Amino acid sequence: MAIPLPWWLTVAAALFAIGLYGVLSRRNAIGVLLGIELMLNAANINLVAFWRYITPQALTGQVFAIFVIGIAAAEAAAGLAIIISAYRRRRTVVVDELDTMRW
Amino acid sequence: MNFPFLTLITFIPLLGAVVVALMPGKHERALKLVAVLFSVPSLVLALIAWLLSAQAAGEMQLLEEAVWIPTLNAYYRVGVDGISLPLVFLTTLLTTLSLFYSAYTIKKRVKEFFALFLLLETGMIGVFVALDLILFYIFWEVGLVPMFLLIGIWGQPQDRPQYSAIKFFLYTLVGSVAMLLAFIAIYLTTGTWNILQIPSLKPLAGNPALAIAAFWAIFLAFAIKVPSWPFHTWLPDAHTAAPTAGSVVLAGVLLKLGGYGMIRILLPFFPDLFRQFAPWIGVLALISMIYGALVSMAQWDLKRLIAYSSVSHMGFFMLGLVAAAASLDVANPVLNSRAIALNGAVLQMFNHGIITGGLFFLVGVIYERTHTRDLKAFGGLSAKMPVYYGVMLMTALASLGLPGLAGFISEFMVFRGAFALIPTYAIIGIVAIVLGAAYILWKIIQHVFLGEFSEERWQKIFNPAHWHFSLDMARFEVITMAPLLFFMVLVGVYPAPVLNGINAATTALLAGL
Amino acid sequence: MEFIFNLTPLIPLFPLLAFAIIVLFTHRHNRLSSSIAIGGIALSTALGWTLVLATILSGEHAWAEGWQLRVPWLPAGTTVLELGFAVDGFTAAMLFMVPFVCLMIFIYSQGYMKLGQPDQDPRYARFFAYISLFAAGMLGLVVARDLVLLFISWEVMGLCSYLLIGFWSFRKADSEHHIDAAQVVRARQAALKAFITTRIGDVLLFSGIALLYSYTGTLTFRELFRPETLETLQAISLLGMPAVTVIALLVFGGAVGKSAQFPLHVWLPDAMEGPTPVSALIHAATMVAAGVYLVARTLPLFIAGFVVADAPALHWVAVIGAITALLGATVGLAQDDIKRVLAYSTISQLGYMMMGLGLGSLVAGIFHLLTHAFFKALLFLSAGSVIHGVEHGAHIAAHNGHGHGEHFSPNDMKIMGGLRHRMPRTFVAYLAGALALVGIVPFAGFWSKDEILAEAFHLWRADGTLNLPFWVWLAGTLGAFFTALYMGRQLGLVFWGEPRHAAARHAHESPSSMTVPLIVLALFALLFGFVNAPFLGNPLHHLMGNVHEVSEVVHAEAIPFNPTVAGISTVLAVAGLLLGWSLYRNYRAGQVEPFQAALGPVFTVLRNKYYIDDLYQWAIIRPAVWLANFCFNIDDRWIIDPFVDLVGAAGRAASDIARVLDSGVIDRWFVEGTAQLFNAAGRWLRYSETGHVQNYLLVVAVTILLLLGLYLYF
Amino acid sequence: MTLTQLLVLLLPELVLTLTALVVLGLDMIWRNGSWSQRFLLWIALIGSVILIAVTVLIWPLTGTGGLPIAFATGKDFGGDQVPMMALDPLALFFKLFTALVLILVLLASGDYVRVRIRFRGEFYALILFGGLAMMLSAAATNLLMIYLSLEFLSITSYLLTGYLREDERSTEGAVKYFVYGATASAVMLYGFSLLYGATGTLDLAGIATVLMGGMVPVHWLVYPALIMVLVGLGFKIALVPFHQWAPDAYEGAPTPVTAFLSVGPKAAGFAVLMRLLLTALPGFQLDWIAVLAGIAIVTMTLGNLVALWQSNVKRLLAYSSIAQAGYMLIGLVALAPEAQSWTTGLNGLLLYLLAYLFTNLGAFAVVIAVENHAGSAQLDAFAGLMRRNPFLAITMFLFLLSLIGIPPTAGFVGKLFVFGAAIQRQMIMLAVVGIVNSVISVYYYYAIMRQMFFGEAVDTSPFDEGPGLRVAVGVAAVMVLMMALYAEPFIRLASESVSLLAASF
Repeated sequence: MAIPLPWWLTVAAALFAIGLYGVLSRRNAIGVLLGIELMLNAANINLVAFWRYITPQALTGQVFAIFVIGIAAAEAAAGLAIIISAYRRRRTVVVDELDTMRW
Repeated sequence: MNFPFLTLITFIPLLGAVVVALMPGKHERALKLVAVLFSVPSLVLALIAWLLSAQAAGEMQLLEEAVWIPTLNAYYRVGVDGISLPLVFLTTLLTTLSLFYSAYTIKKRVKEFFALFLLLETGMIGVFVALDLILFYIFWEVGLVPMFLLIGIWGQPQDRPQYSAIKFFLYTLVGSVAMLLAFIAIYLTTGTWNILQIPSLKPLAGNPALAIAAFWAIFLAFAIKVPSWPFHTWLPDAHTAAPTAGSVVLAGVLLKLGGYGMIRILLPFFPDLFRQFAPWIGVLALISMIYGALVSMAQWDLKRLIAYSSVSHMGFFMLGLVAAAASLDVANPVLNSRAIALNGAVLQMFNHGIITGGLFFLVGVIYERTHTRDLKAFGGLSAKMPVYYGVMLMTALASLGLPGLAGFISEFMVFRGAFALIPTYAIIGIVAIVLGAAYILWKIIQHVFLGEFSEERWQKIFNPAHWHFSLDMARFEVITMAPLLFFMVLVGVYPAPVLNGINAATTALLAGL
Repeated sequence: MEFIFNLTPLIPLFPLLAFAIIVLFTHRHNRLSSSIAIGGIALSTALGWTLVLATILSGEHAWAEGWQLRVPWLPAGTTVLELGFAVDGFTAAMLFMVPFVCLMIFIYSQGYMKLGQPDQDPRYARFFAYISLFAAGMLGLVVARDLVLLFISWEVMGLCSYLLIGFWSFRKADSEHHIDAAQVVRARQAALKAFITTRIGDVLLFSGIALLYSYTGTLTFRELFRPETLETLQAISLLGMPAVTVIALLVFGGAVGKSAQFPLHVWLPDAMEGPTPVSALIHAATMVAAGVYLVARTLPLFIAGFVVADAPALHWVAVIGAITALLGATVGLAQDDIKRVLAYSTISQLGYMMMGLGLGSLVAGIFHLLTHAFFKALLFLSAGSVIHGVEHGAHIAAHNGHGHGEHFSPNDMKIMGGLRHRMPRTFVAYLAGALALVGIVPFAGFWSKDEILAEAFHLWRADGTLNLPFWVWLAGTLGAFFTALYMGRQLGLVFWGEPRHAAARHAHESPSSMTVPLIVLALFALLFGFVNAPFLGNPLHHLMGNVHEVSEVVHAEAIPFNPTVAGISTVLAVAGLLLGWSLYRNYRAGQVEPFQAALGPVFTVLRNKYYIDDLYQWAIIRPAVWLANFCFNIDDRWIIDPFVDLVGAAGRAASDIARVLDSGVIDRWFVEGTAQLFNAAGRWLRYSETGHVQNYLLVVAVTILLLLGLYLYF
Repeated sequence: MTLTQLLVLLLPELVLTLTALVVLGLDMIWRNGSWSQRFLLWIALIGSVILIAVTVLIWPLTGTGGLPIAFATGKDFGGDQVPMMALDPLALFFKLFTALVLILVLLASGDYVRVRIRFRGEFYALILFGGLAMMLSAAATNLLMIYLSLEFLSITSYLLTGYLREDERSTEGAVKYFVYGATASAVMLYGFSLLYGATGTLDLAGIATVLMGGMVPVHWLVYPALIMVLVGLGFKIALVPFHQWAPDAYEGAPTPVTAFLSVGPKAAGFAVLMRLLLTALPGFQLDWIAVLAGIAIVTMTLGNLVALWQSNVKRLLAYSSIAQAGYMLIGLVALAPEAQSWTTGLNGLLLYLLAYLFTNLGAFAVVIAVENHAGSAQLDAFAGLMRRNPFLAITMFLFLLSLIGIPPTAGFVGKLFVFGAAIQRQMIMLAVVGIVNSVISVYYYYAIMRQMFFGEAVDTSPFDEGPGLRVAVGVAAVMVLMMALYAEPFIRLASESVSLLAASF
């Protein structure tokens, strides 16, 4: 109880920003995927923190976070599958090089 | 429910289009025959309807009404009065003639041509009979599409048909979407799409700015179609590129859609605004008249020349309309002057359809033989093709407004009204009549028919192997022209039968504004 | 009696039917066609003369009031514009002349157009169709009850005029030897010129009619001329004048065009390119008189309309008439073409008629119209006979090996000479016509011209100052002298002296089918003047003098015979005739013309018709064509120019403003420009789609920041 | 609510799930490439048809107010019953909508799948699952449910996009789609978390109640949350500037998938957007209307302008569908639920969606047919189509007209309603931009028309489109015409579907 809500939120926001930065800057697709995970986790921190500080009587935030963790796993699985199939075809996981379609 | 004249007139061609589309494409003769036959019932019914209704044409006749989209308060509502009857008849007549003519001249993609043409007819007639804005708009656009394809597919390659087609399409679309917004705005204030009812509800009366915007939006749509200067530049291209029958219908009917809209919708919906802006619209009319005539005079392409003459002639129409709208006085003799001006405008549409339609057929006659429209390539043809000369001369003279032929009557009435109500405009506009004589006689008659006939030059442009009919006008061409010539003389000599209905309707319309 | 009048519409209808039948059915049968045409006009003549008789017998009331028939024609709001036929004394007078002269033309044409000869004109039937239509127009004009039918007929005649002037404006080079290529070009230009020039007048008339209809709601003569109607028209102000004045001047504009008055007279001499005597005759005897007829019909308007105080619109008629009379007579002095001389003579005589009307004398003007129709018809037909004879002579000469292949015009008086021996009957007829034209007692022209001059003289003396009638009289008298002078010149050149060309040497008399109408017309030229001779009590005056009495402004009393006027003009006429004849009767080929020697540069001006044609060419036609091309360029040139050229054109634009307008302003700048703009925008925008997904996400991130920023800002 | 009741109410979802599972199961039983596998398509189709029947069947159950569907009782969640979904008219509309999408896509995909796709059963099952996700998201009334169903839809879509594993473009499109989509949904999730923080509840109606109460300590969080949620939904709908994945994904994906993507996720996105904004955030109307109006204008304009330069029909239609979403958004921006008027904006949106469904799927069906035959979806593959297959050319022409909005086609009715709404709200500017854009759009639709009607084909032999495509195209064409000529039932359906939503606003 010693740590006030804004602190948690700040951590979450920082995490979100780091994740977004990772998404925007990593060349490796796996790195991008990790950035996305960070962003999801930032949201999770928010959800849990809000639950704890605002509606502790209901399980809402916590449940949501748990679902998000599950979804994140599913998403990562799907993403990795796609990235692998791209890698098979192109022999690269550098996102920048996937630019045959443009304009 | 009485006999559903208008529904049948409108939709029999559509049925024909479907039948033609479903027929096997191999039997071209059968296709052509079926197409022509499907256009005839509408013609006959339109004539009967005209004759039946001419007496009491001041009111809407042959009304049919059915709920169509209740939530939208849209009805299938059709009816005709003295203003629309001649135009409906004109449409059916020109379509039938066009199909008949095309049966001899169209060689490629026959099935599509005839199906599209019948579809076009439905769209055009629909506009003239629709009394519901939604229905009106739908028919308005239905006519657009087949014409677009007719120009694009059957146009002459050297005339950039695709460019012309899309230009036509875009121009019309710009106007019609603007019009659509205005219609919606009108509906939102009146709660009805009923063309007859809206005027009494004073659409947009509470919102002057919006009313002005709506007025000009609708005007734009119709002015493009008419076409008024400076919205006319699609017209010469479209006319030039279109196949003969397409040009005929384009000039003969499609331009009338705009004119009809101005009379049926713009004027009754916004009589005050129309009067307020009449000076400006009048200027557009004058520019169209004179500019169109001048540009015609400078043409060396026969078809373009006639296309520009349409700009000029529809300028006369606009002048008549402006004269009729320039005052809201319903006391005699002002009402009479206004009625005469509007009669002239309506009759000018009818006459222009007959005459310019005929002129385009006649251009087709020479073009089918020589595959050129260059005025410099001809000369002395009256010695070689005397019948053609005679028919062309008569049509051209009707076009320049020779008394005794149709064009004069409407010009006379337009100017009669204009001199009474907007004399300055009339005085300036009179120049266009002289110019009209100049381009028609100087360019068409003199360059094509007069002068020395040169066998050598003729051999260069005429290849007998490509023409299987007689050198002078073939029988099918004469048959095509005959009804048009008949109407030119009838209206010119004794206009009362045609005008009685128009007069009743315009007088009622103006008195009710 | 009423029954006969009810047949009036048939008068124009007979020739109209003949026209329709020829065009639709019999145009391949020459003899049948010409017979139908002659039959049609003969029926009209018979009926017309019956009507004349019936009118005369009906008594004075019928002469003034007339008979009428109305047909509802044009629904106009709550009223209906009617069209109708009417016969009164004036109409009767015209009906006596018009169908008969037409009949003469028809008969003469049948011979002249060489039916049955090997090189007959293949357009023989067409010719008869045209002149039938012409006759229908002229007759319709005469029996019109209102301006509507009048204008329709008026324009129908204009059309026929166009067709007949341009009759030889096309040919198949291999089969039609009787016309040459130059003739084709001339005919085609002349036809166009005639139509457009008269069209200018027509448009003025059209405006006048439209205005009249606007203000009064009627176009019937009798209703228009009611005093109250005229007062209404006087009360309305238009362009700073009473409306009636403007209308009268506009109507006169129509007459100026049709009757070839200055300044719209230029088409008439060129109109002589039509088939030699016949269309010329139309352009001399009958149709061109329609303008005079129109002014006479609408005379009350002219009197009621004042340009300024005390100067009725009518004065303009007199002034223009006087100018035209002098102009035509003087230019006639310097022409070589036998028909052109007569054409200018026609212009001049039409001027006389206008002078007569301009002085307010309906009868004087119309009387001259009637006599002129007969003697000018005679002159033209005789001239046709002369030309025919010369052409024939040329054939013989060519046959004999003289002047082989040499180009000459059979109309050129300079090559003629001494024809009185070779063509005696033609000579006599021509002489009769000339004497009538010059105004020698007792030929018809003397009586009618004298009445105009006497009218002017009378009005002058009644006032006493040097007023307008004085100048009119002076112009008329001078004109009479010039008329005599050019006729003397013509007679001398054509019929006296020695033949100056092989063709003239071998010329011989025309066949009797042509000379018989000449003799009939010569009789009329001699005797017709007596229908209004003062010593017979001015019968014509009684017949038509009162047709405008309803208007209460036209007063028609016959002017008594004035020996002074008659004396002066007769002396001048005889002097002129003798002078011209004596100077030219021994003219030799190549010699400098006596007039040229005497007049010097003035002669050159006359020969060039006062340079009016050239002036029009420069001041009107060229600018109009230039303007047309200019507009065309604005609109159209961009199609011819590929779009790329715009760049180059824009570069030159600074130095040449016209070029900017050249390049399709509307289309290229507004239509194409918009399209180009969208296209360019699209082209530029699509590069945002880089294909790099992280760029896309950057856009998202920036958008989020932007929207948040906006939130904070507000 | 008993379990039986719950199952009845969830019948549509259950039908679809079962069908998908059956397809998957049979796919495992029937050897790959065996003759029997063609029945998979039939089973999927039958399932979709049953879906329609079931939807119609349970329609009366919803009553006037709609039924909440809760999966857990209140005790477990520490409060009263917390409904996750609703069975209200809007949800039912989208169930119907989904069924139609599925039927048309499946019909159109038959030949394409047989030739190009190895694992047919999985493919059909994924499409069915995609439909399921659409239905769930359209019915969701809880942020959690919204997130779950949207993620479900997304993951299905990623996989479908990358389904042509041998195809460079397909995999590349899938990667981009995935990266973009995952990021966008993460942003959206963050937005959800903020919304939750600001209100303390995940229930949409609850959020509204809290916000209306005015006792929210962190009110300022709502707007950032709104923006972030918009990112996620904008991605789904492909609104500018969250649209950039769309052209690449559309071009790369197997064409039937492109057809599905162009309609399915977009519709789902709109459904969620409507619910979220109208149910949860009516109080922030001014904020989101302003933002969405701007987005609508940009979306229409950019979509159309960029489309002018495309030479691949799939990509062209991708941009076209971006622009179309812009028009639809006008309906939401100009909503006027309080007005007793013919157009509430929202019904216009639904009508437009419906029109777009038939039109766009029809157009893609034609593209599939051409691609099946010519092997490419470049513009020149359409050359001379009128000669080669008039049926396809004419119907394609009809679809293009409908996309432009020319009567008598469905697109006209859609435009009539959304522009009508704009004018009703005096948003003339929006309407004018809309019509200017529909004129611009003619330019690129014309590119296709020109090829079809005026273009000279190298290969002029006629070809047959196959029965499945013929039915798909035919049905779409008939519906496109029907919607204009017999619009009443469609308008009624759309109006009733939004009535509840509008009433809650």
